Amino acid sequence: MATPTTRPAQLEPQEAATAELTVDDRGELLRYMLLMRATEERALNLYRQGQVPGSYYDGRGQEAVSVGSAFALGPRDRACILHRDLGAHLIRGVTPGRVLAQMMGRLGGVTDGRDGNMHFGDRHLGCVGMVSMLPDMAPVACGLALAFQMRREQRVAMTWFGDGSTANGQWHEAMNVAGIRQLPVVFVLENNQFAYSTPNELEFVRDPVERAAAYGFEGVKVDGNDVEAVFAAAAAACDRARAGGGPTLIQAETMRMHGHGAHDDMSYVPPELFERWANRDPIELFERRLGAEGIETKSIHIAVEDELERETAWALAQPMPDPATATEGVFATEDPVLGDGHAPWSRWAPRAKEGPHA
Amino acid sequence: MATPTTRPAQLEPQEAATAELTVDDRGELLRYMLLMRATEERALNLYRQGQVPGSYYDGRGQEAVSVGSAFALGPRDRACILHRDLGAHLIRGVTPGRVLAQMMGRLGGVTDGRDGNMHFGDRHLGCVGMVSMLPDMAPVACGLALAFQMRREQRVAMTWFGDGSTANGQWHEAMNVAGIRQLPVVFVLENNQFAYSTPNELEFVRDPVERAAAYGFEGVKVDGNDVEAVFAAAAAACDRARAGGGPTLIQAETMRMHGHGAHDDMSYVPPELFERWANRDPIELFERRLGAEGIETKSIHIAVEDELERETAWALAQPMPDPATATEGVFATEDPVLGDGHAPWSRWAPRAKEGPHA
Amino acid sequence: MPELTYLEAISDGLREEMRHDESVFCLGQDIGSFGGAFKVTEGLADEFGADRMWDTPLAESAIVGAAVGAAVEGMRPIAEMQFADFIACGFDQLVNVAAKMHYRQGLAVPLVVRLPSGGGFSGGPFHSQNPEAWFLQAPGLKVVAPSTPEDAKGLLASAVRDPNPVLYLEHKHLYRRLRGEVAKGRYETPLGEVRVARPGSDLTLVAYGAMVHTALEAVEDLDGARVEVLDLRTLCPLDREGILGSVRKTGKVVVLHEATRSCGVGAEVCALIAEEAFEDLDGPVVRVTAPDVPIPFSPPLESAVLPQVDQVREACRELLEY
Amino acid sequence: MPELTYLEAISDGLREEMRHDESVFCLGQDIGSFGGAFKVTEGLADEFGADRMWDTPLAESAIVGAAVGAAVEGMRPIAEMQFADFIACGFDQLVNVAAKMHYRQGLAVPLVVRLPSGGGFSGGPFHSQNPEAWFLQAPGLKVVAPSTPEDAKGLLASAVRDPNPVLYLEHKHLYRRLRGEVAKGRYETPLGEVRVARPGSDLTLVAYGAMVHTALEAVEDLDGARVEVLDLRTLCPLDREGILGSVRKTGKVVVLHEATRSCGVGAEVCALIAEEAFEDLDGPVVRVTAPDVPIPFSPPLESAVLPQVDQVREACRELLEY
Ligand SMILES: Cc1ncc(C[n+]2csc(CCOP(=O)(O)OP(=O)(O)O)c2C)c(N)n1
Ligand SMILES: Cc1ncc(C[n+]2csc(CCOP(=O)(O)OP(=O)(O)O)c2C)c(N)n1
Ligand SMILES: [Mg+2]
Ligand SMILES: [Mg+2]
Repeated sequence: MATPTTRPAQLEPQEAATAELTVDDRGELLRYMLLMRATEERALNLYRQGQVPGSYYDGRGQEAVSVGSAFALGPRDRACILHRDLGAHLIRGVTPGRVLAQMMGRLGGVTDGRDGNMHFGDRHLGCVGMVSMLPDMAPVACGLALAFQMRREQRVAMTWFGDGSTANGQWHEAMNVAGIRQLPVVFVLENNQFAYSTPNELEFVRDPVERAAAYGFEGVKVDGNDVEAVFAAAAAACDRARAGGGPTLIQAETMRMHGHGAHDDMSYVPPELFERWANRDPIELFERRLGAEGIETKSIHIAVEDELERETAWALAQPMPDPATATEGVFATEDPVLGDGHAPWSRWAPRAKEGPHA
Repeated sequence: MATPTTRPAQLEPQEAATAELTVDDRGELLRYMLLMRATEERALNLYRQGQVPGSYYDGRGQEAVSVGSAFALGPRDRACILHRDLGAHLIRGVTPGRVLAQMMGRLGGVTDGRDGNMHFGDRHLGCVGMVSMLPDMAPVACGLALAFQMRREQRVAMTWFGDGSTANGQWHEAMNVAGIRQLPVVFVLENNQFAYSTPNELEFVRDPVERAAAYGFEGVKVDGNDVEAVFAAAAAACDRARAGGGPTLIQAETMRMHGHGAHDDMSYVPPELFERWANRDPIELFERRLGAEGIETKSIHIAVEDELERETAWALAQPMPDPATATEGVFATEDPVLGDGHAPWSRWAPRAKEGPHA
Repeated sequence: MPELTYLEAISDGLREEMRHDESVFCLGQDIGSFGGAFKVTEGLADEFGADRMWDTPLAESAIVGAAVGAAVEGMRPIAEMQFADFIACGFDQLVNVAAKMHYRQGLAVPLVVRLPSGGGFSGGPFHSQNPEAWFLQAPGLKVVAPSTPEDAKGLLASAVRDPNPVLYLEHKHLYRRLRGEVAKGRYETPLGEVRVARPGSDLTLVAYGAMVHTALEAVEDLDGARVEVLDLRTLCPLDREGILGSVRKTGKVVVLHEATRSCGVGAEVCALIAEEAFEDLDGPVVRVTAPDVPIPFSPPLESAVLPQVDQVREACRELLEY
Repeated sequence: MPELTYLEAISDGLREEMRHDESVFCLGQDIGSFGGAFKVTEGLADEFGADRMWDTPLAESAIVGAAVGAAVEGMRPIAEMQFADFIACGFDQLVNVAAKMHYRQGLAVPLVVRLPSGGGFSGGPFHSQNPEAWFLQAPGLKVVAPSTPEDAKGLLASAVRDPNPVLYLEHKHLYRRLRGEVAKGRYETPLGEVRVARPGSDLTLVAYGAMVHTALEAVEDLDGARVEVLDLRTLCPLDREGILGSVRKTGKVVVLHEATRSCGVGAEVCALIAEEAFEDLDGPVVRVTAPDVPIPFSPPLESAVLPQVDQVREACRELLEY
């Protein structure tokens, strides 16, 4: 039944070779992108209705990056997911309702109101939640990979960061350490052209992907709006890492199609630049490709819409946390609990029969 | 009277072209290397005699790097000098006696006993003293260069660091920022093969000089035991910086011929490696070259020996600081005082008639 | 005198300093044409150019380190952390390079680091912190925390002119909620002097930053008690005499801050009083602070953690009755 | 029981933990075949291999960050800072990532960071610091500071087994100067409990780390006064009841530490006492600490700054006479 994809552009042949996607897999890729967009649109509405306290950040336009890359992960792999990468959370198994509850600071959200926005990770699903300081998860991902390497487990740690983060010292320390120990870690650099209002020119002189070679590992650049290209690069990187071939830096070129946060009107973005990327919407691009191959996608849209309605209702029914619990849990009394995540790619799991929501 | 040197090996022709050394200049290079070695030998003796509290670190075998590079600086340039670079201090005008007093924690030392070892810089001579945290002076040097750039002054900031320091996040942040703003800063990377006991293989996968291109500026590798090669690279880098051409990373290959500190027996250094470099002593190499050109150096040796005797006597005559002053000066009451340094290269100053000790 | 918000007062102060002295410049993330995450620097890039309003990359150590280098070369850099929380990423340059420079080698480092700090608006664990106490354990740094628009401008001027590294804590929650009269032109509010925000003789309530307003609200009508509210303004160096003088008069003291409890500035103030004014004390030295916990995001949790007016009132009342 | 130095006790503790549990490993600069800057880890690479004794590059954030990642995956990393002073370079990973992990997402981070700290041997401003107080202002971190070989080993075991990030301050000046009996095999000294280093009833002298020995020496013969010396052992969480119980008994307290004064651990202890034991106090709560100044290099300056036996004796005597 497996239908190999056409080889994505911009990748070395041998890298794409390992990544086989079935028609169902491709449907899943679309579904997760749609689910990410729908969830974020819903969250933005809730924000505008005053249901989301604090600020609101999303990954509009970047759906292909987080979905394409996280889709390559196996259940026992681990992920440190960043603020534009809701798709990765969904793939690991976080339900949209929990995301919405998280944004609203409610119980049932991933952090039960302790943290907000995208600052979360479900430890039961193999995720270590990001902190705001960027890119602090890069060294942490190295530590996860170090544990795998020391225990001789064929597992991978994946983490994401933006173009802005590459200027930070922790980025360098992580890259260098990953190279020296040839750690099984995959770094996904989401170049969405800006760090808040700061354009690439003020962040670096040359593409950070070029640094990978100097750190002693592979750097590949992919079209971040082509979900299959991102997937292929990620799958190749994961395979390499699992085989003891060390880290990979994947630079995915994309564009942040919303403001840095909901408060940001993006006045600093040149309209031509915005237009150019608006014509390359990752979901539209992918649907067009699927359509050209005669693959039906309407049912996926309907399923996602239904799911979102149910999930939103669920989220809105969650209570706020009890103030009396505010000081609990500063210290742990038990050892780490890091469970396995969902891994919807058909390589990892037989397609679930009950429906798309694994 | 100016006798141009033969062009040093390992450098691009256009880079060496600017650096003209007279015979007297070359004598000065030798003199500073001898003075550095003699001062450090004396300090080590004082340490062994119990006159130097705390630890003792030196730059044995690395004389060509600090002397060759600092010699290219002009008086109004600024320097953040590191722990293997006594030669640079001497060139800026710190007398050996003050260095010895510094090591012994006495008044008259550069920090009057406040700090020890090589943790100093004479602000009156355009130096900002290093801190122990490596390589914290790299961002500071960028800040000095930023001031020059903002004020449109044709001045250069130079700083040094070891191979080990290149693994640190601050190194990266400084390189990246220097590249983005094309700051007039010269980075001298002293690769002495080890960071304490840690060999290059555990510090990085590829030579850090290769990273320079990715940061958007020149990286050059020189024989760090050839004082003229180092000088030529530094002079070219300074010229480039002054002309608005941005930063340079000079990787000088050398070897730390003493332990990390006086307590360290270097048992981790493979004897062959040590031997190989022992045969390439920078002072001997240079004297041999001068000798082959018929240039006399004996008088320099004698002058250095004399100077050291006088300076040591002076240092030993300095008192210890008064404990009552220990809590003074935490806060400044006046604005920064950063004076100009000596610049013995004949480009900067007519050769002083009175003798070699400028 | 014009009425300005706390935020406008800071902007105004920055503009005055930059007009007054060419060597003053700003650096930080998005502070240039974007005007900063909170729009404090809005318009400054237009007036002073991109060079004096450097949009840096995301690199706090480089920001602080470059500020140190520029400062020793005679510039007067004002670095902005996008949130005070990010100072943890530039920490080493502050506590090891900037703080110890003058003591070690007599070289002054006139820089200011602006720290938009504090919570109260669901910023969560990484956008609500009050990191001031760390810097009292790093001799060589000064720390100020204005509570009014007037002081915001005046303390900024003093911080910029001071030859030392000064951490300037501006409370985000006051930015647009607080207005007050602010004199035009340059003026300086001296460092190291408390302000009596409300005079009194029955109890001294010590606070700083946003908590000064919580304090004032709490004691506005406390069964007729005359509570003196001290606004510390400068946290380092502390105005020891200012504090002790008030306590000697009242004999009772509550210390209030938003930062977490252990080893906070409140601990220092209490220790100072317990040592130097013991004989004048008519009751325990009481602290009202956030407990030792990260600042949670969700409103009910956050308000359970941050000191509230009622809590302060209750603490004062209890001590008054002691 | 064998007599070990303080340093040998730490080494012994590391060896026991690594033998006992395969998931325990060490990382840091030069800790492998070289055995660490102070030779604390000497021999461990021979026994456990280079993989479990990782000679890292000079990158403190990566060291702490990698330890966090490995810890949440079920390893028990022990990171070494070459000197405690360098923790400023890995600060952010500790206070923002490690400290807040459990509160935010219920994920435990069982890591230990060893901090060779303290002065007394002309280490100068960058090799003599005592950074413990910073971490009390970063909820979620535990902090221990053993003063004896016995506790050095026992607290290390507890720190390694604890599911939280623990900062382990080992005082360099005790390494080879102090010997004591240390039991063979594994044992744990519980976190959060003070030790009565010397019982007494006239005055409580609170100390930790190397200063416990200064304290004991100072009160050995104090005109017959019975001074109780409390060794805090754990600085976070503080043993509130242990401290308050002693003060309630004696009514007088001197708090001693080597770290600088403002917002130090001593400030917290004094504030705690001034609030919770006010009624039991028979005199001011006195601190003996380093003043707020970087630790100078030259011996006469350094000893003027670090608390000396005479100073402690004088402070106790004065308070006893109060
Ligand atoms: C260490 C640190 N400094 C500053 C910030 C404030 N900040 C939040 S997001 C952001 C821009 C990040 O840009 P980038 O890495 O490109 O990620 P993007 O938001 O574009 O996905 C900044 C500066 C931060 N989060 N961390
Ligand atoms: C941030 C930091 N971490 C650790 C140290 C401890 N330390 C002092 S020197 C040194 C090795 C430095 O190696 P390198 O940069 O190659 O300089 P070298 O001494 O070889 O000249 C280390 C690890 C330090 N000084 N700074
Ligand atoms: Mg970006
Ligand atoms: Mg080296």
